[in-house]
Amino acid sequence: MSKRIEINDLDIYYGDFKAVEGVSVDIEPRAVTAFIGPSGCGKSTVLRSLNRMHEVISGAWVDGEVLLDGANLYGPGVDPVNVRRQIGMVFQRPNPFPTMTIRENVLAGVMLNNRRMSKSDQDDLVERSLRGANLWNEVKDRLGVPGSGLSGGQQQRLCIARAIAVSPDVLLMDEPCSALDPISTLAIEDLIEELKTEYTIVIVTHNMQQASRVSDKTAFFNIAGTGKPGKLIEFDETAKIFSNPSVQATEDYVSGRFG
Amino acid sequence: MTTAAPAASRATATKRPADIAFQAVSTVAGVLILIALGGVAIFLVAQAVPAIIGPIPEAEGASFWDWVWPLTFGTLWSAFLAMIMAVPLAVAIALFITHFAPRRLAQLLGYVIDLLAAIPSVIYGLWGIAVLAPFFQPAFLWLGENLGWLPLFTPPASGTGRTILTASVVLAVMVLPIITALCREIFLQTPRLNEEAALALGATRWEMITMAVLPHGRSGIIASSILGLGRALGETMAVAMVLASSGVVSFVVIGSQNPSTIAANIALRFPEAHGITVNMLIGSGLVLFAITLLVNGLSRWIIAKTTVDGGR
Amino acid sequence: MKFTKLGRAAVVAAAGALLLSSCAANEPAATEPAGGDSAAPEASTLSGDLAGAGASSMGAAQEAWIAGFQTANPDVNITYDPAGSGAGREQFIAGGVGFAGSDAYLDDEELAGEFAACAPDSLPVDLPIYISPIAVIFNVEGVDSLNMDAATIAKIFSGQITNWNDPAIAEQNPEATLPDAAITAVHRSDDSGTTENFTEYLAATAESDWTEGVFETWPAAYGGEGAQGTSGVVDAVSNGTNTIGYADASRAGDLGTVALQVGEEYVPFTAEAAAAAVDASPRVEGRHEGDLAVDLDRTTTEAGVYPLVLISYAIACTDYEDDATAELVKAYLGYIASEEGQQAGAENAGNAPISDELREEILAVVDTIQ
Amino acid sequence: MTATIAPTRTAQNPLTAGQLPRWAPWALLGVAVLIGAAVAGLIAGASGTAFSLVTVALLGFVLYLVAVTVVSQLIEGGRKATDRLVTGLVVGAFLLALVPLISLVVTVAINGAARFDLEFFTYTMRNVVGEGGGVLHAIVGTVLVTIWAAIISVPVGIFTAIYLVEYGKGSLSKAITFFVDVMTGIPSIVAGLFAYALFALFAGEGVRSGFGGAVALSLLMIPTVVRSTEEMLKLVPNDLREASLALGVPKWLTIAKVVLPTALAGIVTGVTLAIARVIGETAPLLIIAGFTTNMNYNVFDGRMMTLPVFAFNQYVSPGVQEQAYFDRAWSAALVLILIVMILNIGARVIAHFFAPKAGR
Repeated sequence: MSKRIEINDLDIYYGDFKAVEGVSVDIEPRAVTAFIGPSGCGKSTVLRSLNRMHEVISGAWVDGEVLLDGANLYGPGVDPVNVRRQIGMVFQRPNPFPTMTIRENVLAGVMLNNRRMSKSDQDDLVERSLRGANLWNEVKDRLGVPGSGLSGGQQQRLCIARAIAVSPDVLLMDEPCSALDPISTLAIEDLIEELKTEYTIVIVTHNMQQASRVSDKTAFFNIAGTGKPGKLIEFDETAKIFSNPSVQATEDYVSGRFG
Repeated sequence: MTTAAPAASRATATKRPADIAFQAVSTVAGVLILIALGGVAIFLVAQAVPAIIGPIPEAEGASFWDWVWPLTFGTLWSAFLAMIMAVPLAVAIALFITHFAPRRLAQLLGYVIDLLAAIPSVIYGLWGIAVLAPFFQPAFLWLGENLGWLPLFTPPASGTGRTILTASVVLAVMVLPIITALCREIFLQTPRLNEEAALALGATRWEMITMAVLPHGRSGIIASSILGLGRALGETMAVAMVLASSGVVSFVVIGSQNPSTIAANIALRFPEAHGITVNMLIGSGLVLFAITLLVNGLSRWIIAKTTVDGGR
Repeated sequence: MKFTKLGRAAVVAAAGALLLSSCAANEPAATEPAGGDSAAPEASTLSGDLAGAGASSMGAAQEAWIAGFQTANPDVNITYDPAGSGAGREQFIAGGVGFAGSDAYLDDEELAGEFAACAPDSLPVDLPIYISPIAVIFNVEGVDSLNMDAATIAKIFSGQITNWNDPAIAEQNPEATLPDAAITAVHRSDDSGTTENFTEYLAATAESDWTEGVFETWPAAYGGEGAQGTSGVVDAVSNGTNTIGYADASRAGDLGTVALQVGEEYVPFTAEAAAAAVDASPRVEGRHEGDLAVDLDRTTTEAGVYPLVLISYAIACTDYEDDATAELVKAYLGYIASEEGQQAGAENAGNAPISDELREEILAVVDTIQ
Repeated sequence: MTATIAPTRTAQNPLTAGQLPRWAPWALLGVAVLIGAAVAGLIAGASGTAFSLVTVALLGFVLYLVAVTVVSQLIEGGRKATDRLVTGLVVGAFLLALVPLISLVVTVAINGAARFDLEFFTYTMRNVVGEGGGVLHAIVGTVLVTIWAAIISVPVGIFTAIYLVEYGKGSLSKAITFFVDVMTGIPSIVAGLFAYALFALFAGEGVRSGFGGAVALSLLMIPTVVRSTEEMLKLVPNDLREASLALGVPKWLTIAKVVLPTALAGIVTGVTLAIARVIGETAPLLIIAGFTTNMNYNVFDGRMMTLPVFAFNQYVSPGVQEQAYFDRAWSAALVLILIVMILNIGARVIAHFFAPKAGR
């Protein structure tokens, strides 16, 4: 179910502005890879380019390749819609569809694509996904209520359930805990720990403790100054990045001497 | 430059047929509006040209512009009078609803104001004739007798009360709900923090309003007033029914002889018009169209210019 | 949930619309097969739609005529659009309507052109079917009627006489107590046949005092207070004080009216006096056969004639392209000109029924319509 | 009595010192109105005219403003006095504005009640002379014309808004935005002229049809629909679009199944208000939909009566029995107002009950 991502010499632009330059990373399957770095360094941009979500912003484009088990996401004739079905995403702020119930939210990826599915298959999928997101026990009695009625942490887990319901190979998480309280954050971190047995997970976080807790590998991004492109500074085992980084800038950042 | 590279990369985003179809439908809808408007413009211009360049009947005036000027004057003058009455009232009412009235009442009042904005103009016209004109007539007589030295109130006063002042009051009543509704929205958007900061400094309610609410809403007040002005300029039936018009250019607001407005003049004369008169009327419609266009453009410009510092 | 709720609302709305569209109580059943209404005595064989348009002056009379004709012929639908004489003539010329009502007869230029509804080489005719006296109405407390000559009226409406106690008025009305008050002269602000006839009368009978000529639209320079439509004038005169205006006599109601000086007498308006004015006037010269256009003699001095009248014509083809239309027009105009029709019109619109002689002439022309 | 209590109370609490008691403005108002009434009575007595409530209200209001400002100036100081003056002015402005609005509604209700009977809603004007008759044909006409106007303008308006919000960029989008604004400025009579000219091209002079009226009305309705829909679509958080796209949902399905349903309540409200706006239009219908006394269910053929035109026409060209015509005009106006109000309230209800439930 999980696949390897290879980023080769990726440049990302917004119009004429080069936002990220020369990123090359190998993301392992069945592992958690964390992107850390100061604000504006392009870590979210890189993450969004992994399922071609950055194109939603008009004028954005990339140069370079991103290989999903060897297949280039940016190859000619590739449909971004198909890419996104294989690479799911969880956003910074929980964003369940307000017009849909909890159940409909989980099924959204299936139903919105007009795919037919029998009632019992739907029930199975809802239960499986919600269990996978550690939310089943909390909401199983009220699947018919609007998803926006849940607490922030529950909403975020609902969004994760929604993302895994379409059975992606990779899960991208863009600061998934930044809008949550510590208890909810802990619940999500536990969930990430469980999910990595099945999925390739890439997580952007500005919380270094979180990166060190949940990730197996960490990539540190930095920016030389405003108007300059962000760059990948260092990519290594998480333990190494946090204990003995090979670049001075990384050490400054992880030890809190930075910015 | 990087012109070649992006073209190549962007091309890889292939589109699905359904996506293309949906976008095409949306675009066509938008283009349809342009076509419709183009149609209106072409029609107006084509119909107006014979009157604008050609001679018009002698009884109507020396030239099209001679003929259309009193109407234009009447349109602007009546709208101006209406705005003088409506804008301060509307701002005050909006303030009352947002900052003076109890919350429950305020919400109810908001609904009522919206309701009033939708009352058809024919009904305002009926009301203007049946209620307002007879009500004002004695006041006009009094003004003519006692304030006749003012150019605005030169006697003789109208015997029927159907003067441009009455028409302007009807217009003011009609645009009042519109301006009020817009101002209310704007005042409600005043950042709560600014208001509280002012109150925390010991300001009275009025001082808080002058410090926080009005500066924030200034551009909005202007813009909504201009939208109201647009409505007042184009209003047809109410003016046509209420105003006793005779096509003069006069600032007297209580007399028997009042300038007509373009829209009312079209409504009154189009049914019986034929030949070049039709072209003249449509030409005047074009003039009205140009005026409203100018006014709307002005409002857009003001909004665009001031939203930067107006903030949210 | 949401959608079904909305859907239910839509169903309710649709049901309401259906309910609304159920047959009106006074309309013939629309879905019945043709001739289904045979219960009516002397079942009429006429059916079909006929549209007319034109002068608003005869709008109320047309209402009565349509009602009377449709009652007798339940399968016929006639509409009359009181859009104005000019619009009526234009639509008739373009073939938009089967007949037109017009305060003015077709002029030579119009006659030289094509008429879309008429058979080629046939000319339409003007039939004077609506005669209405125009009353000079006023609202002065304590005064019910006044005598005036045309010159006085001309001076009032041109702003040369501005006060009710002006000697020119007082001389002709020794019994009336006239106030020392300004005159508000009310005129039509829209294009109107009433204005045209009124000014034509003044221009013909008071040449030296009414120099403005004849016009349909009151020009800005001549002063006075404008009002929209006949009702506007009547409203303005009756709601105002010390006002004077001119309007269809049918709408004079309780207002004071002016008796016009004709010869040596003062003639108040009456239906008979108005009809007499038409009979006393010559036909327009040089018209084609069947056309009954009247050249009103405003300066007549004949006794008992009220020359301030408005004539409105029905304009119809003598030979229609479409036979069904011809049949309907023939029957309808025949009804209008009949005694019964004129009486119905007089009751609802207050016009003056045409004289028997004129009726004979009109019916003779109507008979030739094919 | 109370006047002696107030100073003792202010002495008790330093925080209320130098402040007018709550009842003071009301008392001043009462006194001012009484004086106003007395003066008005004197004037009425002296000049022999009727006792004028207008004079009472005006005098009372001015006197109150002066009194409350002076008293407040003396006791509370200048800043507070200004505040009280402005409060008085604002409330006064509000009450002043209520007068014409209430007068209008009451006038229409009273005059309209005369013919607000069963016959009015079950009869047309066919074969009716003088009294009697009804507006069924006008109601049906208004409903049909408005439905057709909505059928034309709602899809065009909504899709244009979708284009502007979801796809539009560059000069075309700017042009459309600009011209939609221009369109809001089209005087309604001009829309009628245009529709007439358009239909005259195909059907010849003198063409009249309900559908022509619908076209004219949709010209007036489209900009309102575009504007309100645009606002509503802009309010849909981008998060939702991204969430849907990230699930691998194509853009058009995202718009159709996520964005539109989320904005649906707002859009329906906007459309309803737009309908309420155009349903009372008179001028364009006068020109293109025409005028008939008969029922006409076919919008594509023949003249069609509508309520505003009916009211206008009955008022402007009555027959000899004027009162019957005026009564019908007022009753039609009343029906029109009721329809507009029901639509408005309906829009509120939709906005209230069908809006997506906000979470926290």
